[in-house]
Amino acid sequence: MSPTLDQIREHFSGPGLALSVTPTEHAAKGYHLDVSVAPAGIVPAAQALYALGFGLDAITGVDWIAQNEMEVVYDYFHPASPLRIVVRSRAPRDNPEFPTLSDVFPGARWHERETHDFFGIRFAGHPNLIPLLLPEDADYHPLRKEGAP
Amino acid sequence: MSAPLKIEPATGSGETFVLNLGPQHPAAHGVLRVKMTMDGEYVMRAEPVIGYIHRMHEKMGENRPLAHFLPNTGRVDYLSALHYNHAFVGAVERAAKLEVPPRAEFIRVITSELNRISSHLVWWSAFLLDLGGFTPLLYAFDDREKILDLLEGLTGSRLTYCYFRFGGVVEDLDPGFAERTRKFIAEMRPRLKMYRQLVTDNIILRKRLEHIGPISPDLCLKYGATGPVIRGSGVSYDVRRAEPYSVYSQLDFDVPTFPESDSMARYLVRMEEIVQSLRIVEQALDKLPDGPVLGKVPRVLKLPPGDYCYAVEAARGRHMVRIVSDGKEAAYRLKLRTPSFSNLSLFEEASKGMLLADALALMGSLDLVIPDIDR
Amino acid sequence: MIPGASFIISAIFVAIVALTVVGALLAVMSTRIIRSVTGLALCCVGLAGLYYFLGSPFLALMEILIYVGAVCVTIVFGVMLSEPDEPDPREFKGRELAWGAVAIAVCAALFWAITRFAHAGGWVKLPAQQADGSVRALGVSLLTTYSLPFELISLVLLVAILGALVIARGGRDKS
Amino acid sequence: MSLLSTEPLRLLASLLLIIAFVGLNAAYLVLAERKGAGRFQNRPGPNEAGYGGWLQPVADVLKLISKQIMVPPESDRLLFRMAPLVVLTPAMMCLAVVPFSDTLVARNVNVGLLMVFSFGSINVMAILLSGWASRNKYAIMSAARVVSQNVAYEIPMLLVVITLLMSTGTLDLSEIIKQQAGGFWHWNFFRLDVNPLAPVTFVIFFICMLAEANRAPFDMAEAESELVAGAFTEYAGMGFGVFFMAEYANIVLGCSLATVLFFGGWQTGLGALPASWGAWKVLIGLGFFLAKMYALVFTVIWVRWTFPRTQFYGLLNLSWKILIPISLFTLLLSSVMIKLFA
Amino acid sequence: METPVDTSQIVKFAMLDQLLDLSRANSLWPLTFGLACCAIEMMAAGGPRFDISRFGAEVFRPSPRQADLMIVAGTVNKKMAPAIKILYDQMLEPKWVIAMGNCAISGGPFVFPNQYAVVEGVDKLFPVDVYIPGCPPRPEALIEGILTLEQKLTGKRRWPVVKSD
Amino acid sequence: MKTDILAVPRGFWSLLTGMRVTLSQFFKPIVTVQYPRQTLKMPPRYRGHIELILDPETQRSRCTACKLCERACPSDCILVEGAKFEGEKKKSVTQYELDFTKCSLCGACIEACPSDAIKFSREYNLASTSKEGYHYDLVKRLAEEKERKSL
Amino acid sequence: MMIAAHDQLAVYLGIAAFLLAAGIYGLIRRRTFIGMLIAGELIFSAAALNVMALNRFTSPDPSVGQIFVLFIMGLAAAEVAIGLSIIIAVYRNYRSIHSKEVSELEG
Repeated sequence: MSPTLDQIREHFSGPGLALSVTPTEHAAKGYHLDVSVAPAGIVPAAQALYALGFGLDAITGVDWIAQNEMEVVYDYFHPASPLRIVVRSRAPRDNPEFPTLSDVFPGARWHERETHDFFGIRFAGHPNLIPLLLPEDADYHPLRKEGAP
Repeated sequence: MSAPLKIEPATGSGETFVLNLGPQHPAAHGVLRVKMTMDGEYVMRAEPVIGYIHRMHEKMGENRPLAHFLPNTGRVDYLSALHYNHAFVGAVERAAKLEVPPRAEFIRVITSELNRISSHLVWWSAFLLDLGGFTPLLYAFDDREKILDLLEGLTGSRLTYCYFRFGGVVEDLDPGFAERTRKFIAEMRPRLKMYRQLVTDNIILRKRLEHIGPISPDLCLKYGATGPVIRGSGVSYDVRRAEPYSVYSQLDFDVPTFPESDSMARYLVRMEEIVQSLRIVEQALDKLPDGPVLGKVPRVLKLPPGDYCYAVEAARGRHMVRIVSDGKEAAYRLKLRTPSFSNLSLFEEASKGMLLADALALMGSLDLVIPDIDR
Repeated sequence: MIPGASFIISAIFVAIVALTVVGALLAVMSTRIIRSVTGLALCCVGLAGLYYFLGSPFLALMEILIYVGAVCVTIVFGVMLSEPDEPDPREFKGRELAWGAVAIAVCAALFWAITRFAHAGGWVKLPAQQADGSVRALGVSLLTTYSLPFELISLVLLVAILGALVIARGGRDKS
Repeated sequence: MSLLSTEPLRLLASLLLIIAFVGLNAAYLVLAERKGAGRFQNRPGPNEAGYGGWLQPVADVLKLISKQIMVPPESDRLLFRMAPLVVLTPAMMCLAVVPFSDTLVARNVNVGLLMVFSFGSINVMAILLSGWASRNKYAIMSAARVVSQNVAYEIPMLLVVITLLMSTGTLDLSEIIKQQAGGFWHWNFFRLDVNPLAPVTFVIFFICMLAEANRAPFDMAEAESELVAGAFTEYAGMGFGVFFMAEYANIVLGCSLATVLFFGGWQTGLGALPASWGAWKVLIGLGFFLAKMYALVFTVIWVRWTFPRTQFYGLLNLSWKILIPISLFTLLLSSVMIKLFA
Repeated sequence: METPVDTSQIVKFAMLDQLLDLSRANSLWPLTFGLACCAIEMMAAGGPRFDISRFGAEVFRPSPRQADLMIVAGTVNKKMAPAIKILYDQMLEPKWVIAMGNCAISGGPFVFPNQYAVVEGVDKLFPVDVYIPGCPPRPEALIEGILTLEQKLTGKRRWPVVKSD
Repeated sequence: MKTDILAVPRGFWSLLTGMRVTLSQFFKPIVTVQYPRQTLKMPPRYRGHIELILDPETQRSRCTACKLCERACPSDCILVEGAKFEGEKKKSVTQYELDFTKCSLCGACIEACPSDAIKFSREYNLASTSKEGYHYDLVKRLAEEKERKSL
Repeated sequence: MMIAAHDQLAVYLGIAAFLLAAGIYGLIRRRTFIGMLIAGELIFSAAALNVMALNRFTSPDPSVGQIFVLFIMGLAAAEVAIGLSIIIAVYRNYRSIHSKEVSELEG
C-alpha cells in the first residue's frame, strides 16, 4: 500500500524529471527526500506523487536575492507511511513564473495565491490569482527581500 | 483521479443571490468572510475570503532574532499555543542540534496535551453554539477553566503561552502540579460522560451532523486537510505517529478514526481525542523523569545554513514550521504551515449544494481558528 | 347598560369600517405589492369585525384564520418567490384616471341604488335573529341540509391542492 | 345586542390589565430566562442591577426606549414601523379569552379556542412583514423560514386540538375547564379512557407550541449562528424590544392554552373547593392556574437551554413525517374510542 | 444614515438623565464580535467562572443595530479596518467602544518598523471609551473595563475597588 | 421500517436524558467567582506587566541599567537609561520606561536580567479610559512603592 | 331610540359596494398577476359581505348566510392556491409576472 523511499526515488530517477534527488535524514531536516526539479517538472512530479497517494502539505516561496532567483518549495506528506517529500524549483527573480498545481491538487490554489501575495511569483494557469491574505488592491509583495513593502 | 474543481462566476440565472457572511458573523468564529451564492436556502458556491486578520507572522519571523519570534508562535493559533511553541522550538532545536532534557520533553507533552483538551473544549462549545446549543458552551468553559488554572499556575498565562524555550521549558513544574492534574483527569472523565448524554447522543445533534458534509480521504489529500478532519475520513494520519516527535513514541495512545467522513465523524474524533489526551497526560505524569528542564543553549543562537522542518500534531492538525536559514540570527525565511488554512480551503468544494445551516455545521466541524489561517 | 356604551360601540364600528376601507384602498392603490397584501390583510381584519357585528363571531374568526393566516401569507410567499413590483404608475397616468373614474362611477351608481332602495323601504326588516354565534347549528346544517355543497367544496379544495402542486412542480425545468 | 358585550368598559379595563400583564410578564420572563439560564449553567445570571437583579428589566427597557430610533434607508418604512405593532396585538387579543380563574376572564367567547388560533395566525404575518420590510437578506430568509415552519406546525397542532375537541364538544375555554373538574385524573392529560395516547397528544401540542412561538430548538427565525438576528436584524431599540415582548407573550399564551386544554386550567385537581370560600376560590384558582402555567413556561426555558437548534428541513420533516402521522393516528384512535365507549 | 441623536439634548431633566445613564450602564449589550486571542477571553468572561451576565452584559447581539457596546477584542488589520468602521457606524447611539488587549490599543506586539498590515490602535478608526491592556487581558480585566465604563457613564462606582496583591 | 418507528421513541428518550442532565445542573451550586466582590488569587507565576524589584536590603533597585532586557524584548517596549553615581561600582537605573501596550508578556526580559531586578507584577485587572497610563515609569512606581512601605 | 349605524343593512351593502368597486378598479389597473389576485379577493369579500348582511337582516335562518360565506371562503382559498401556483409556474418560465409581458412573449 504505502510506497517505500526507493520506489519514490525510482520515480524521479527518469531522465529530465528531476535535477537532483537527495535523500535526507528526517531527524536532521524534517523530511526524507529533497527533490529539485525544473519548473516544467513540477506538475509531473505532483502527478507522480499523487498517484503514489501523497497529499499536498504546503507551498511556499523563498526569495534568494543573492542568487537572483526565486524558489518555490512544495511539501508532500503521505497519510499511511511516515514519508515526507520536498520538491523545489527555481526560476529567475525578474520573471518568476511556475506552472500551477491546481489541476492536480486543487488545494494548491490557495497556497499559490498566498505565495503570489508574498513574493509576486506568478503561477501560469491559475484560475484566479488574486490576493488572498492581502487587501484586494494590494500591489506590494511583503516577503520579497528588497526591503520595505 | 477526479476532475478538478472549475471556478466559474456565479451564473446570473436570476434565482441565486449573493450572501456575504462576515467578516463579522456569529458563525464565522472570528473574522472570516464567506461569499455565498445562494439559491434560496441552498449554497451554490461558498467562497471563503480570508486575510482579515493577517498579522505578518512570517515577515516578523524574518525580521526578528529567533528568540524574539518565540512569543509570536503562541498567537498564531491561540487555542493551541503550546503546540505552536513546540513546532518552532522543535525546528530550531533540530537545526541547531540542541539536546532537550527528557524531563522537559515530558513536560512539553503533558502541557501540550492539556492544551489540546482545552482547545477541543473551545471547539466543542463554539461548534454547539453554531448549532444553537448554548449551555454546553458554559459547561465546557467551566472545565476549560480548570485546565487554564493548571497551565496558568505553571506558565503564568492563560491563553497565549510562551512556555517552551530552545532546549527545554522555562521553569519546572510548580509544586502540586502533578496532583492537581491527576485530580483534574479524575474529574474530567465523568464530565465527558455527561457531555455524551447531553449532546453526543442527542437526536437533534445527530440529525444535524450525520451524513452532513462528507469529506472523502481523497479530498483531504488534495487539499492537505489534516488532523481531526482527515481522521474523520477514516485515515489514521497523526503526526505524533507518522513522524514521532518529542517522547510520543514512548507513550501508548490510540489514533481515533471514523470512516463515516461526515461532520459527526469529525465530532466523534475530537471527543475521542480528549479521552486519548487524558490517557497521555496520565502516562506522562507516571513516567516523568527527574532532571533539569533546560538544556545548554548558546547565548546567541545562530542556525547553520539550510532548510529545516518540524511538524507537530496541533489541535487542528498538522502544523509545520520551516526555517530556511542563512546562518544569521534571524531566519532567512520562516514558513508556518498551519492546519486551518488547508482545512478551510476544501470548504468551497465540500459545501457545494448544501443547505446554509448544514454548510455552517460543516464549517464548524472543521474547527477553524481564523488567525491560524491568515497568520 | 353603562351610559356611553352605545357610543363606544359606534366608535368601534366606525373604526372597523375605516379599517376595511383603508385596507381596500391600500390593497388596490399602492405600488408595492407587499403593501397591497398588507392592505388586503387589514381589510380582512376589518371584514372580520363587520361579521362580528353581523352576529357571527365564528365567521369573523374564520375570516381571520383563512384570509390573514392562510391567503395573505400564501400571497406573500408568492411575492417572495417572484418579487413583482408594479411598474412605474406614471406610464399609465391617463388610463389610470379613466379607470379610476369608471370605478368611482360604478361605486356611485351602486351607492345611489342602495340608498334609493333603502329609502323606499325595499327590504323587509326582520326582528333581530337569535344568533348566539353557536357553531352547533352551523355544523348541523352543514352536515344535513348543505351536505352536498359541503362535500363539493372539500372536493374543490382537494383538486385545488393537487392542481397547485402539479402546476407549481411542473414548471420546474431543472431539478 | 347580545353579541356585543354589554360592558365595553369592562372590556377596555381588562384589555389594559392584559397589556400590563403581558408587559410585566415579558419583562420579568426575560429576567427569569436569563437567571434560569444562569442556573442551568452554574452561574448566577443578572444580579447586580438592584437587589438580586430585580431592576434588570427596568434597566433594559429604559435603555431600549432611549436608544436612537432608526429606520434603515432601503426598507419599506410603513411596514417596517407597522410590524412590531402587528406582532404584539394578536397575543394580547388571545389572552383576553383565556380564563385565568373561575369568572376571571376578560371576555368569555364561546368560540374562544378558535379565536386563539385565528389571531395566532396573524403572528406569522407580522414576522413576515418585519422580515420583508427590512430588505435585508438575512431577514428575508428568516421570514421565508418562519412561514414554512408555522404552516407546517399549525397542522399537527390543529389535529391534536381537534382530537381533544371530540371529547369536549365545545370551543368554549371555560367550558373545557369545567369539564375537567374533580381530581387531577379528570384532566385531559390523564383521560386515557378517551384517548389512550393523551400524553403523546400533549407532547405534540407542546412541540408545536414551541415551533409556533419560534422558540428553541425551533428558533429558525432568529437563528443567530446562521441568520445573524433573522427577521429582526435591522430592528433596534424598542422596535426590537417589542418583538422580544411578543415572543414571551406568545409563550405565555401557548402555556396558558396548554394548561387549559390539558391540565384543567384553574382546577385544583383535588376536587371541588367548598362553596363557602366564595371569592377566595377565584384567587386559589388563579394561583393554581398560574402555577401550572409557569411550570410549563419553566419547561420551555429548560428546553431552550438544553438542546441545539434543529436544522430547517429536519424541522419540517419532524412535522410532516412524524407529528402529523402520529396526530392523525391519535385522532382516529380517539374517535374510535369515543364511538365505542362513550 | 440619519444623524445620531444626542439624547442629552432632548432630555433636559437631570434626574431622568441620571436614570437613563444608570439603565444604560446596567444593560450594555455587546456586539458578538471577536477578532483574535482576546475574543476567547471575552467568551471566558461570559463563562460560568466570571459570568459577565451579572452586570446585564451577556446579551451578545449579533446585529450591530441592537448592540450598545463594541468590544474590539484582537488585532485590527488594514483589510479589516473598513469593515469594522462600518460596524461601528451601523451601531446606533448611544454606543461605546472597549479596546480589549494590547493589539486593539496600539497594535501590540505586531508593531514593528515597516509593518504593512496592522492598524496601530483602533482609536485611529473611532473613539474608544475604555482601554484594557494585556495580552490577552484576564476576564476580570474585561469586567473591570465594563465597570469603568459604568463609572464613566454615571460618574460613580457602585462596586468595591479591587487592588491586586 | 421497524427501526424507523423505534427511532422516534429512542430519539425522544435522548432528549429526555439531555433534559435530565441540565436539570441536575440546575440544582448544583454556582461556580462563579463574583469578581469585584470576590476575587481569585493569582498564582505565584502570574504574568502582569513587569516591575522593578525593591531590594529589601538596600531599599533601592538592583537594576544596573545593563540594557539586556531592552535588547531581549521582542516588541521594543522597554527603555532603560542608567547613570553612574559617585562612589558606586555599578551603574544604577535612572529611567525605566515600559510601554505596556506593546508587551506580549513573554518574559524574555526577566529571563535576560542578570541581576534579578525585574519581576512580573500581579496587576490583573487594569482598565482605564485613557491609554496614556499604560506607559509606565517603573522608577517612579518603585519610589511610590518604597513610600508606601515606609508608611 | 336612535338606530345605530351598525344596525342598518344599507351601511353594510354600501361597504360591500365599495369593496366591489375597489376590486374591479384593482383588477383593471394592476399589471401583475398577484395584484390581480388581491383585487379578486376583494371582490370575493364584497360578495361574502353582501350575502352575510342580507342574511342577517332579511332571512329567518341564521346559518344559511354563514354557510354561504364559508363556501365563498373555501373557494377563495382554492382560487389563491391555484392562482399562485400558476403565477409561480409562469414566473419560472418567463421570469416575469407582468401580464402584458407574458402575453407579448407568447406571440
